[in-house]
Amino acid sequence: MANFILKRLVYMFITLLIIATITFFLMKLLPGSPLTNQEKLSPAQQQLILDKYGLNDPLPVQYVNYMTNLFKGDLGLSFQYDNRPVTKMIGERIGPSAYLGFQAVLFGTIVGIVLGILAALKQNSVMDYAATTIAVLGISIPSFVFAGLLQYYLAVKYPIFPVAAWEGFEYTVLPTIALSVFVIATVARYMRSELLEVLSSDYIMLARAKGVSSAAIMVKHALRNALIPIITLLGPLAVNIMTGSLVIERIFGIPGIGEQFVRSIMTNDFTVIMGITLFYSVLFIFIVFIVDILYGVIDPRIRLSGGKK
Amino acid sequence: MAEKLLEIKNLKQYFNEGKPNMVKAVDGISFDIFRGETLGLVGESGCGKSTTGRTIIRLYDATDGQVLFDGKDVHGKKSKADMKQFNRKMQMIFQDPYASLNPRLKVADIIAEGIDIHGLAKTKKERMDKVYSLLETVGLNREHANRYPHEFSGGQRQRLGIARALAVEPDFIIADEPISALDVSIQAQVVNLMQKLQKEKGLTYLFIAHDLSMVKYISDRIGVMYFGKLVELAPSDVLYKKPLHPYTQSLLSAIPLPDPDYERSRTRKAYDPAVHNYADGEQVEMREVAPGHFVYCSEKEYKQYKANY
Amino acid sequence: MNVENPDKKIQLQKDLFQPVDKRASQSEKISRPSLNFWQDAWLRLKGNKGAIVGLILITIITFMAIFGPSMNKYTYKQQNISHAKLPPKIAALENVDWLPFDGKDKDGFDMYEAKNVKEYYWFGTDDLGRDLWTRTWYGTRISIYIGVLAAVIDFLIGIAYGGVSGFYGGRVDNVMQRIIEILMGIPHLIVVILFILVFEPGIFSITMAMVITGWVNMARIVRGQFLKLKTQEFVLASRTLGASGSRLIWKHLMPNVMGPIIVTTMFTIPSAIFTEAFLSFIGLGIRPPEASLGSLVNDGFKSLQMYPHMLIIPSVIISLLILSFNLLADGLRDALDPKMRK
Amino acid sequence: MKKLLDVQNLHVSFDTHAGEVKAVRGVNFHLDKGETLAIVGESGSGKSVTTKALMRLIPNPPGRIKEGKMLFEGRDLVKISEKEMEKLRGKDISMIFQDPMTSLNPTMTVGKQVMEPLIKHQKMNKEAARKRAVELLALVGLPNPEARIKQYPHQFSGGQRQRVVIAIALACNPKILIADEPTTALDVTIQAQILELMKELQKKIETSIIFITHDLGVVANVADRVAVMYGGQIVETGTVDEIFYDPRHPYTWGLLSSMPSLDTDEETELQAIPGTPPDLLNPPKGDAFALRSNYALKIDLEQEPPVYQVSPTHFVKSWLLHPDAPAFEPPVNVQQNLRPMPNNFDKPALFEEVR
Amino acid sequence: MKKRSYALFLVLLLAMSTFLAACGGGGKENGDGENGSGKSDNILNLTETQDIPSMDSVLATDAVSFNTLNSTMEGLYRMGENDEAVDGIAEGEPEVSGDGKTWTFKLRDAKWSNGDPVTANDFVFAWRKALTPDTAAEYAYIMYDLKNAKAVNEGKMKPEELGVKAIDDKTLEVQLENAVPYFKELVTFGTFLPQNEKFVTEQGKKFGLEADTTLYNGPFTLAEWKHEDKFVMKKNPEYWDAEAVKLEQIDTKIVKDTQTDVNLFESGDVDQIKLSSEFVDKYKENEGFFTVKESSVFFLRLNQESNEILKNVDARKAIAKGFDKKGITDVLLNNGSVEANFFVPEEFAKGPDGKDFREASGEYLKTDIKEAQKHWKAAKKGLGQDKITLELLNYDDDLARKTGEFIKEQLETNLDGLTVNIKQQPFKQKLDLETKMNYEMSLAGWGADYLDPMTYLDMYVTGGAHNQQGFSNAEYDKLIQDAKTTLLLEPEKRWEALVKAEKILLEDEAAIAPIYQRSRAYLKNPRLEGVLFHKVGADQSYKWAEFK
Repeated sequence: MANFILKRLVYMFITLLIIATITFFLMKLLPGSPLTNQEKLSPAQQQLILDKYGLNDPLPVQYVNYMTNLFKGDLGLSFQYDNRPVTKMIGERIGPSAYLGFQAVLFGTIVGIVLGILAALKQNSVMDYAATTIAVLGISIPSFVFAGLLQYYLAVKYPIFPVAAWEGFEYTVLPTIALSVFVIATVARYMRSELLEVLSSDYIMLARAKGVSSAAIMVKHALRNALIPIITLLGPLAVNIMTGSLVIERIFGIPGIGEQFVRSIMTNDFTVIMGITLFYSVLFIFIVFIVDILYGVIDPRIRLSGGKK
Repeated sequence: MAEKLLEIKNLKQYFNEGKPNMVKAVDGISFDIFRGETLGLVGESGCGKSTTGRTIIRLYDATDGQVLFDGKDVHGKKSKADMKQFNRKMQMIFQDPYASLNPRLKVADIIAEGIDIHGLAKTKKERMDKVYSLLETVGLNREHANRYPHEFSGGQRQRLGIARALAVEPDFIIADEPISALDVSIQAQVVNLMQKLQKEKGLTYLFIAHDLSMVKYISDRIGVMYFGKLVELAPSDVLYKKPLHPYTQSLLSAIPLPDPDYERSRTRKAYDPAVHNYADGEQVEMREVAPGHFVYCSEKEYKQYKANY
Repeated sequence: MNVENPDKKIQLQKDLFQPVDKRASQSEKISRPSLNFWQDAWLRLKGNKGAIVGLILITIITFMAIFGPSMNKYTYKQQNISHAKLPPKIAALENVDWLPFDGKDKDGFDMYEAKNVKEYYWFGTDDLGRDLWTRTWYGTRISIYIGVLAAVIDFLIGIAYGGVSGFYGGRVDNVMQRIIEILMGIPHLIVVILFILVFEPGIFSITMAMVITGWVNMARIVRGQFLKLKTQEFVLASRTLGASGSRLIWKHLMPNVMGPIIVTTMFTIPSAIFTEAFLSFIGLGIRPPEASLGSLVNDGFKSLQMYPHMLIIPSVIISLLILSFNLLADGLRDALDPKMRK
Repeated sequence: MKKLLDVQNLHVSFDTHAGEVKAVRGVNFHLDKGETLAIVGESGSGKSVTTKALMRLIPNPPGRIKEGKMLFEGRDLVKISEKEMEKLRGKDISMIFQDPMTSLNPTMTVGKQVMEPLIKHQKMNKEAARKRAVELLALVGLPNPEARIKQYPHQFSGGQRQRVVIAIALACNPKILIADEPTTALDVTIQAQILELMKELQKKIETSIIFITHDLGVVANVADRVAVMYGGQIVETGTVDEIFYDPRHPYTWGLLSSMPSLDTDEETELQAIPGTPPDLLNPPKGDAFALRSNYALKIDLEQEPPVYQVSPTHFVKSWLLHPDAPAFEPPVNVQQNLRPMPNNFDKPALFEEVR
Repeated sequence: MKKRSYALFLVLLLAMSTFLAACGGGGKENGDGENGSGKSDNILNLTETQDIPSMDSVLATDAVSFNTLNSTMEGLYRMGENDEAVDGIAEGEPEVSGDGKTWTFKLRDAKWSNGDPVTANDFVFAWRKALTPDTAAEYAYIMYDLKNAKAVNEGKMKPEELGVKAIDDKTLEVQLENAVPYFKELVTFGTFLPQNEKFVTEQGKKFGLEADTTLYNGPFTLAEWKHEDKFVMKKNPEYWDAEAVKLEQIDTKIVKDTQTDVNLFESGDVDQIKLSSEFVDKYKENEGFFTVKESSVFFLRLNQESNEILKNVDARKAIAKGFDKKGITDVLLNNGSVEANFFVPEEFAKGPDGKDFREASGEYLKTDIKEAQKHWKAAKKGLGQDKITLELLNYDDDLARKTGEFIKEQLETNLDGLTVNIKQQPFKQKLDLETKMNYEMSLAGWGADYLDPMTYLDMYVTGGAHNQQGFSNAEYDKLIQDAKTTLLLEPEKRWEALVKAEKILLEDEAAIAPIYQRSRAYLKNPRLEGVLFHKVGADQSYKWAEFK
């Protein structure tokens, strides 16, 4: 077990190094420079500023500098927000995104599971169609339209929830709903098909033959087994959602990292792009790792040393 | 009977070699197969009998040991032409009639695969004629050529598998549990067919099975495998009448026969590997107790067997 | 079915009790009609109402995407700024009260009258006075084109990569999987945006940007299937016959992975259409004055409250399109998935 | 003897996209207290469907019990509610499935799975159920049950798992145990152990067993009575001796002669039943077996045969027993074993009882 | 949790059904919410589209920073009504030497928010800091009128050699390179704000990054600064003119989506918003609707350096005259923007006679399709080409996109044989392409840095940093050079020179194709008054704002 974890950690570290390197050079492909007010800068001044940030150094030097700083935990300063350390920026932005994301994943998973169960309980029944339709409908409307409509109808026209801001639970309701739609749809569909498979398995047949009631079969036997594959799905999904959605954050005025990321790409804020990319990668790789460990906990058949059976 | 078609010398097949989960599927077995005979190989699931078959036909590369077919080593470097030649001479029939036929191909194409690969038919018509005659050989008819495997029953599929193997006119066929997935009533069809083909075409079989009564019926000699080792090898009558190895005895005593009176009186012998009580360093190997009757035993046991024979 | 009155049977004619010939050949007869895999799948699909609805909708929308733009005299880029922002008006439906095709805005004010416009714009016009009917269907065409193109390229790369990785296995597979792991660890957004920035925005670069991140999924699926299939007995059988690698791949593996691949492809199309819409949202969408459903929705989004037709029409079509692709894909999965087969 | 279970004219169908598959087409049989009834037949003959119907475990849709009665202690299992059925399952009737590798929940400890019916039907508390579970596992011959109840199924071998399944099935001392090919997936040596165990336990708790198999050796070993199924119908029933030593139906002949015994030598050709089982989507007219039979009569292709009674316990559904039918000799290796049955009637009688 | 989920789920369903209902019926009413209700009278709620990039005045480059600095800081003077400089830390008019190159300012008693007095040295420190190369202040060039400023900025001189010094705590002397007539207005620009040396040194790198690592001497202080979320300004009791400040607090929320902005206004959460053109129709009858004319002029850059076609003056004129500017301002923009037949905007700079620059000059390159077609014909003949393709570089802003699309269509319709391809890029990348002159036509905008036509016209001197399109005209260069130096003391002549220069640029050369001068539409709580809008520097002043 310890051996397994150690080996994985080394792998993860190498993967991250490669990702950092790739991103670094990818960014150098970005056309344009990171200067903020280039419109009005004279070429001499531009050189001055590029010098300040070391952007005039040869690429290998820049790379070595960057990686050296990276090892020291220093992600550099933002270009767009003068002198603001990238680490601090990420630290401040990730909070709301992660909170919202977590809430959305939690809510979406629960609703998705419930819908999936309802659909699977009576395959090809009205309930099944209704649940599947809700699941698919949710992802059939472009997210910004959906979010916009939510805001217009539930905050402006019928002021049940606040329009936008980041000031407390009631402010998170609409963005959570908007974000969770995708989770609901994904989870519900998976849940349905996994449950259908589990429910037709021999051990469910045996449980029924034991006289276990349908409800108990669902709760005690089917759910856990159907959930196992969903964990694999949920890990990366959670990373994606928790690292923020540009659309939702823009529309609901949430100071999150997703919006920041897109903006930093559009404004060539190299250090921030790098920082967020690395942060994302770390999170992603870490979550995948956690999911693997979790697998071992939830599914007794899998032991970490032996791999999957 | 005297001509050796196949010699297997100290064959070893280890999986995951060098890793903690190493499996010694086949652990140093040796035997010969004579031209025109049927050698049965029996044992419990996981004893390595299927792996032996697959290693012989080079679906796996042997970890150690030699397989001499017609005096030539099967393993080791071979040219493409040699390999093709070998593929024509040695064929295999598989266990699962549902998995062994490509569900997307028409029967004609399945059967003709060997013909296509080895260029055995010059025209389309010749190819189809061969297919029709093969179909008829295995008791099916030409209308079946245009159907898909899933439309056939298990027995029919197994016969299609035989037809496919026959298409390249092999000398030697490895039948890997060809009947264990079939119903009793169908098993006889396949076995009869195999016998008939052996007579007509002078085929040699390695017949792998766990159904002892059928093996006894079809085989000239039988080898018994236990945990990767061959523990007893003898002409089939002899094996049934005078099983020497305690494992063989246990195996034979467990077979239920379709005779209620016999069943009422049958007693089962259990096998406990501890009975051998081998001392450390004691030489345990195949020894010929009687002509053609080999047992895996120690020197002490050998004397005992010999004395009681 | 049930036994008839047995007394009657006793008096059955004696000649009925003659032995008949052995009819072994007949006993091998297969009574069901011959169905190959695809015919069988089609039968299953036909039984799935959702999938059929999806299929019909896709057909209709595709038809409109092809012929819709040429159904009136306008082109997708022709502007008439004095006719800007007109609500929908359809000759035959303008007098049906509850339909929003009467040329009146949301306050019931007849914009056509106010602007002295004689023409009918079936879906209204946008803020440059372009005919939305033409633009909507033109945009649908582009969206479907992007979706399908992305799916097809995904499909090709995914099969090639996943196929090689799965077929050769071992060290090759190991290295290729590591590469995929690294790719998965890089946020897709940066790659997509970067790609579009480097190669100017346009249908092709947008499509390629999606492909560049999308193929990984396909490759993983193909690889998984290959790994599973290559130990199947029918593949082993072919190997014992001396089949070459390419024969194994093209005759045995590929036809059998088609099911999951097609399903994945069907899911790729809507997600590509959506990605394009997202790119429009951040201003990197299709190059104007070209239109895609995504760019139309994005344009209309801002006018939601004032000129809802500019949002609702393309939104409804994009939603229907995504919905029907999803329904069809779901149906196909049920129809093609061997797990679901008996 | 009292009929514990009486199945009358049972019809089960499955609706597939190709049409209605009539898996069970009018099955009649009964089970006496304490006896073992073996149902033999090839796959697709309807034997598994019949027993699943008994437990009301046919998934609906696509399956449904179309018609018939299943009287258990006088109650018709077709009619009772799902709730009542739940009370019966595992308590009065329990079941063992074919594949021990898949019939245990992989994510639940073995102990919990054994305890479940105890808690449900015998209203035991957890502690009592646990104790009983340990006893049961000991009873089925699992060594060290105290420790093993905490383990998960994947930590058990196939034979051990089947023992666990048997422990579950026997937990509430059921009146009927349905064993659906319980040993097919096991190796012979393990099979022998399991069969011994079942017989031993049957003596202890006096349960009746319905044993489904296609292996005639196993039938000979376990059965008191045998029902032979073909094409969704029972074609012959009788005591085990009657079936093995005085079979009357050509299908039974075929079954018996297609298996070699240990002394069948290589020169004797096995009597294979040619062809394939009928497709129950379009069941053949008349006698379903006629197409594969060497003893088919013209009438077999026209009309379904009635049931003839050969002895008080021996019933055959075949036109061959009609007085007008020609006298056929059974295959050689069946003939070898033929012996006169003491209870046989002089002449087969048409069986008219409406059951 | 489950219960709540269920409730939320119902809400979701409700939302969807409402949507469907709205689609079917075409929802008739929409709630024009009562604005600004329920909020305290002394708190102003605003939105910005982005966070404050920097509170370090010398590093600030953008509207949000300058706006916030304008509210929280005070320079020598600040912009008052009609863009006239009013007293700030400097008390009364400065003393100007005869050659107009030495300006002396008297400072009043004012305090920093930590209690320190505001001294002349604070200005010296800040200005030197801005010009030190290490600071890499992007707006350093706006100080280039200071003596030695350029040299200092380019590292050729020491910061100490900059023409600014503290005579004593309350007296600041400034040396200029040229006698800039508008210097008083120029120092209202954010880069000229003072900084407390002690505090700045103390904070080091952290200065200007947080509310509490910044020091204030203006009408408000930054009390709370949640990055990317909101910032709160509170009235500064230490401010010298605190009496004039009516508001207690200004809350600014970061909102990136225009729709959300409008929704927030509708729900009464915000008192004033910028309206994008889509919403103008909806709100133009609203009591709180108004438009503000800005100094920004939008135009097409026509790259005459590398593009053969655009080197042809007829082609440039054809393009400049060949599209309907009115359509753009009236239909597309719809926010009070006016068509630009000029480069120096109207209502921007007044000449020595007190009249607007536009009154002194004329209208050039007016939309005239017939003229355009004539020019086009001539151009095609001159070029010997019949089919011409040009690329229009554009950026990812909605208005820009629409403008580009419109112009493309207009030009293609009006000018026979012309194909315009639009290349759309994010703003940064677009600027980069312009700098590299890697474009053919480009949609560009230019806003004033100071209140003089020069801020526009000196762009196009040969080799000018922002020329970026290879325009070169000797006469033009001379006129500008004179206006910058020799004519400084002769305002009328200078004015004439500038008028002439613009005429050369547009009428003779058609170096650029002006499109429109931007106005912005705003929507405010009708009770809100006293917000000032400026054409240079900070966009708005809230010092005098109040709810009536």
